[in-house]
Amino acid sequence: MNLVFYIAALVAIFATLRAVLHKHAVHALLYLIVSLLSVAVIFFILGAPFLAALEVIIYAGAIMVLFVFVVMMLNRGEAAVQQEKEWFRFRTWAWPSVLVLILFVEWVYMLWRGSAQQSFAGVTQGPIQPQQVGELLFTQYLLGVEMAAMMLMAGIIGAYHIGKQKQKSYHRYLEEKSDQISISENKTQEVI
Amino acid sequence: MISVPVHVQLLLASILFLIGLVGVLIRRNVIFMLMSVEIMLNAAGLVFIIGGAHWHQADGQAMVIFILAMAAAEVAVGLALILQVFHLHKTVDVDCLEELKDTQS
Amino acid sequence: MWHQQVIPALFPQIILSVAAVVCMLLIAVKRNHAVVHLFTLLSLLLALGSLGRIPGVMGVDGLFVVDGLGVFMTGLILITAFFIGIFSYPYFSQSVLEREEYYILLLLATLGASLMVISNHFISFFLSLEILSVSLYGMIAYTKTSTVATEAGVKYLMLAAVSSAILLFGIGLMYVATGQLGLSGIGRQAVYTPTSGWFTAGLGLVLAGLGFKLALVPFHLWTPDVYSGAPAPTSAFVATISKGSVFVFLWRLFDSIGRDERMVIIFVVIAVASMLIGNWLALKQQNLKRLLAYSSIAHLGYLIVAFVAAGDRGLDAAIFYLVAYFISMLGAFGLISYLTESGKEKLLLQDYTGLFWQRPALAILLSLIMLSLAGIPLTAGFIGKFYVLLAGVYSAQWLLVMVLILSSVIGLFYYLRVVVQLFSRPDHAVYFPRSPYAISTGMAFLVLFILLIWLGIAPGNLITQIQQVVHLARG
Amino acid sequence: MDVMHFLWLVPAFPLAGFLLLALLGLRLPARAIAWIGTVSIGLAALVTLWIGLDFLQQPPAAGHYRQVLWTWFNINGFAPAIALYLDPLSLVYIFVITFVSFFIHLYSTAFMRGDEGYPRFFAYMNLFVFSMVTLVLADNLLLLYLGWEGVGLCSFLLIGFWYRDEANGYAARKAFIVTRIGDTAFIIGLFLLVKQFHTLDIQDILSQAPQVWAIGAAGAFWVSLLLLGGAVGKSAQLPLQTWLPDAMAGPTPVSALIHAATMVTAGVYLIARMHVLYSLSPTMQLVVAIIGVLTLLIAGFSALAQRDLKRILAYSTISQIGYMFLALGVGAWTAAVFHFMIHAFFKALLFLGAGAVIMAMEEEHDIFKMGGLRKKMPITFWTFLAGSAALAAVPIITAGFYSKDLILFDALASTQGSTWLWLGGFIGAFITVLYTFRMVFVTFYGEQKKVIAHDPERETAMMIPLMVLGVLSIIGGWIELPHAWAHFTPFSHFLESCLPATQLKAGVESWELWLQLLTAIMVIVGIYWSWLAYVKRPALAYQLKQTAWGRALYPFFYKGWMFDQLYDTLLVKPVVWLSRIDRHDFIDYIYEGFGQLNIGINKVFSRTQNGYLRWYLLCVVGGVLIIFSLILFV
Repeated sequence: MNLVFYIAALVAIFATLRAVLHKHAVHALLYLIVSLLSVAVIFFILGAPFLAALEVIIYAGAIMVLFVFVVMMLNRGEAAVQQEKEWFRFRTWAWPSVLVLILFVEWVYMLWRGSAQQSFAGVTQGPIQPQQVGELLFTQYLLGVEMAAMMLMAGIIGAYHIGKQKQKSYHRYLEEKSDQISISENKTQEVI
Repeated sequence: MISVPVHVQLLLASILFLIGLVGVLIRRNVIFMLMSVEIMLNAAGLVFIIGGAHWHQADGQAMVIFILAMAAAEVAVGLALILQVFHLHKTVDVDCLEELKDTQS
Repeated sequence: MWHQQVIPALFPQIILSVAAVVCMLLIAVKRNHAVVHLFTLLSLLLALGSLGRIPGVMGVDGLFVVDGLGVFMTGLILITAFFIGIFSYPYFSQSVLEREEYYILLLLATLGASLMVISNHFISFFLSLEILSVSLYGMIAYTKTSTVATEAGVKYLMLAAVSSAILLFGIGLMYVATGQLGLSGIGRQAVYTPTSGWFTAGLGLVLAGLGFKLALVPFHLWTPDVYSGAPAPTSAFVATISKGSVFVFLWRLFDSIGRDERMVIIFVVIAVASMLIGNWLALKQQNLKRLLAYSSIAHLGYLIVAFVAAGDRGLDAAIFYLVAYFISMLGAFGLISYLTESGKEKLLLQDYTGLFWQRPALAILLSLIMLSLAGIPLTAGFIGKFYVLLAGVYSAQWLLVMVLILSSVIGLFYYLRVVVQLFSRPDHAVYFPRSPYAISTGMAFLVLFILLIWLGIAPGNLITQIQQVVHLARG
Repeated sequence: MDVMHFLWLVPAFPLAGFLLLALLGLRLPARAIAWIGTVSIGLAALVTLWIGLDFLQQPPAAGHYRQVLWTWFNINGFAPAIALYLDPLSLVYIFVITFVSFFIHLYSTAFMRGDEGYPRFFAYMNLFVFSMVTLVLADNLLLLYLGWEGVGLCSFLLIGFWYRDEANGYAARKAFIVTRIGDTAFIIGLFLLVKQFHTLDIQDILSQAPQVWAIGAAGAFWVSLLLLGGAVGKSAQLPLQTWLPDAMAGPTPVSALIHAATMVTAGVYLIARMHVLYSLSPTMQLVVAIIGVLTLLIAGFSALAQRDLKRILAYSTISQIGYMFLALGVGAWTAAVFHFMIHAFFKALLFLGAGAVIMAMEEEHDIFKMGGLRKKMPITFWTFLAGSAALAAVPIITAGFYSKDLILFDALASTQGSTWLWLGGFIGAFITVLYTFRMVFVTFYGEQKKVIAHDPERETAMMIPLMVLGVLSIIGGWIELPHAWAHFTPFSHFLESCLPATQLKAGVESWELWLQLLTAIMVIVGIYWSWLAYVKRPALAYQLKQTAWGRALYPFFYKGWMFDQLYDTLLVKPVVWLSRIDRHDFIDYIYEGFGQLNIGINKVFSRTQNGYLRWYLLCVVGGVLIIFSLILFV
């Protein structure tokens, strides 16, 4: 199983890198979905089968589809790719990358130092079943679930208000965009 | 089940997180920035899964569910905003959003 | 877990949630600005009325702790939200957009804040933070046809999302290190793993995330842009409630895990930087909203002085300071929203030239607010600043005390500049609109005015209240 | 019924006046405004008089009276009370403040007539008086600080009263910022006191201090140094004196108020009030004396070179406050307070007189464009002359002689005095005579160069204050006669319960008469020289001034020219040099530099607010990096 972990990890890192660096938005999104799938595999290995499923369904499924919709809605074809290329200059990425690299070094150093003091044995007790998660959610964290509901409500209202186009079009075709938004709302409701 | 050390697992989460961070920093396209944020949130979720597995608790997984919900809400509003930006500016270039700044006198 | 006392303890939050939903239904039935406005104000009052009369410190599911501090802050938040609600009406009446949803978002954001101040668990904290943030995205970009509001919305959303991710990663690391998500549990564990790299790294990340919400240097850059782009009532909300509630959680967090020496150093650095840089940035600012934003950065720096001073005295000082700061900021942004003319806010200082000669009452209020922010005696701001200074002196934080005084001197300069502007004669006739909805706003201004003076001259009552609250918190 | 219970009325009347004027000022007719403004101060003065008489007849048992109005707040046992404290020192101060202010207000009713800011002016003036009275009557340092800041705020508002003119606004800001620098030191000093004594109650501190600190203790040194910083700022002493000459930008009554009754004397009050701390730190006391001497010399020389009537008076104020500091520095506490009182009379008089002259001359400030006013404005002339004589300390007949002579004597004869301090004071006194009579002669003698447009002598409201203050400048000194003449010292006797008597060296009593004789000769010589140079041969004086550059070896002993020669080579050049330093305010550069520095920093940081989201994000990452580095490396 260790091997699976390492392979999934490598795939995740590679796919994420591609997703971040790719010039074509749809390709990048597909890479991102690959990355999310491999993270789901890792979830599974780490004893969280329920979350692995949710990761696939909600993240790779619903949320990414939202992205695809928007990308397609703003579809600007090859011009966009060309523009991305242009934006992607050395000047743009050099300094941030250096900074994050330094951060990475310190970060890893701290994690490593922590590991020396922490006694651990890896996961041995077997997976945590969906039943346990559900019980927890609907007992101790019941209020949390309610809060999540309020948060989603805020999200829906915000998205509805901002996304709604002002002018009432007289022509059906011009209403295209607002339709798209109502689709995004539906997606959000699915998440609930 | 597996015997990968916890800090290696955390290393994976950190790498994913920092790739997301780099993405936010270097992309000028707002959609890509939002995607990178999703990567970061996902990496944070991974940490909770690692923690849950490490302590054999369901709390970590509960937290990840909440993170999923939050990511969804954020993406919904974020994409609506991106559409609005495109509507107003005819571009998704984040560097075009620089109307609000200190004017040098 | 759910016994009879829990529901009364959470009444304000429950009322707010129900109100948000009912508000949505109201809008679904028929759009009417005035009705929704009144409903919002009424439900805020109802929530306020349901506060209090709790027997003592009460935990709820380990997620919340309803104690004196929480009740006091909930009350403060509700009152502040009430004022923002009042200011919203004239502001949005002029808008051509649909205005009613704003009140739902306002209620939800208030809900998030009021949940945060009683949060005692990372899950409840995270969720309340997100309720607050997600509502704020909508509130900031509410006037979506304006390019600046949209820009402010995008900036706030991206930065808030990134900082949320950082915060989450930090919480995750702390969770891996301790196996706990509740603050008290983490506090217990932190004793055993004080130097664990995971734990400190996590704490550092949490700090960065909270620092963003509090707009402390170096996480402050969004503040002026968002304040100046967002509708004025929203700016008021971001400046007051959103920061105050996060500050309370910061306090709770460090109360349970202890103020480790290295953390104190970090806070000292942040406080010094915030006080100085905030004031420096405001020095030559010509845009009133940006000026207030910079000033709020400095004020949060002052609050961190109280935070570092710690203890009951520090908490008293911090809460009093928050009250004074809330009043001043509310008044300032209230005035800006009141003087907004057909959706165009008066942003530049020169727009306010000679306000005194046309609307003396408003000009006097604004001057008083500026003096209070500057910490001139006989205003609430002075007592607050003095209290904080005293806390710093008693805990021998000399560096912080010196910087506080020095930066106050710098700050004085720009606050007075605003005052001077109000009293100078304009070169050409400037017209300040008389809003037809002036009665409630006028009353609100009057109350703020009285509070500013009253808390400056006889703050004893409030101080005693706060001291009792702190005792209840430690009960 | 105890009269003392009405003490709170002394600050309450001016405050009520201020509130009335601030709230209703714009709607009231000018007459009502003048009434409210003046009567409120007048009532305060009457109450002061009443209380003062009562205090003299039946002094309170403890020698002081304390009135607690309410407790401001209570923070962990730290509970500053809003309490008034009346002892002989504060009684003298409120007496001077209310009475002199009353006359200034009365004068202003006519002087400011027709100004569009009439209500605003009186509102600010009342607030000014209120702040000053609060400062003086404060029972604790916090309330004192409130009054202190209030005074600063009012001076800012009044100096910049005619804010349309950019220069006035500049002067107001300068005054405010320069005094703020002192205030910063002051407040740090207050915090040290809180830290040490856990109270801000003045009397508690003064009684505890000798037990906590030995003489020369570091704590006493630092606290007194910081308090001195505050005093130096408010009282316009070296090195923070630069704001006062520019503070002339305000209306003339404001100058009278600032110079005579309120603001600048606050520093003297503070040191006199906290004298115990200074007694504990002999080093600091010496510093106070040295600051006093240096200031009085530099300001005196500067005054000699001025042409603007009000600037001459401004420098003379700095110089006279320097005398008070000198007195404080040598432990002659009562002498300082005595000089404060007398100075308040004649300086208010001089400013009001100058105001009348300037009004008559249609806003002309240059004394060399005036002249010959003696006949046209007799009341102004005679009262101005009385004030000038008091300033120059003309022996026996003026009040200024008694107070200044006491200071000079103490500077030499006190245990802390020395020949050098005395010499500085003596030279200063000589210069005072020179510039005072130069001013009088140039303004009132010679030929008239300008017609009087609007005769202020027809304004009764302006002439009454001049006459009353003129009388006081003459007779005010008789309440404290030199020891050498008679043992008639009711003033210092009155103050004895709160300020210790001056410690004299052994066997110095006999010097006093000789010193007085010396002073008398000096004054007469000074007046004679001034007369020679500016009345007898003004043309020659003028000519010589023009040509002296080219003729270095001008006949030195030539009749009547000697003074001008001396003036040119010995005084003018150094004075020009000194006053150039002063005029360009080289100390200002430091403050301006501070301002520039802040603005520069502002620019740097302002550039970070460039509006680019990705840069903001980068800063967030930088912040995380900083936090991590602090965790790792600290």
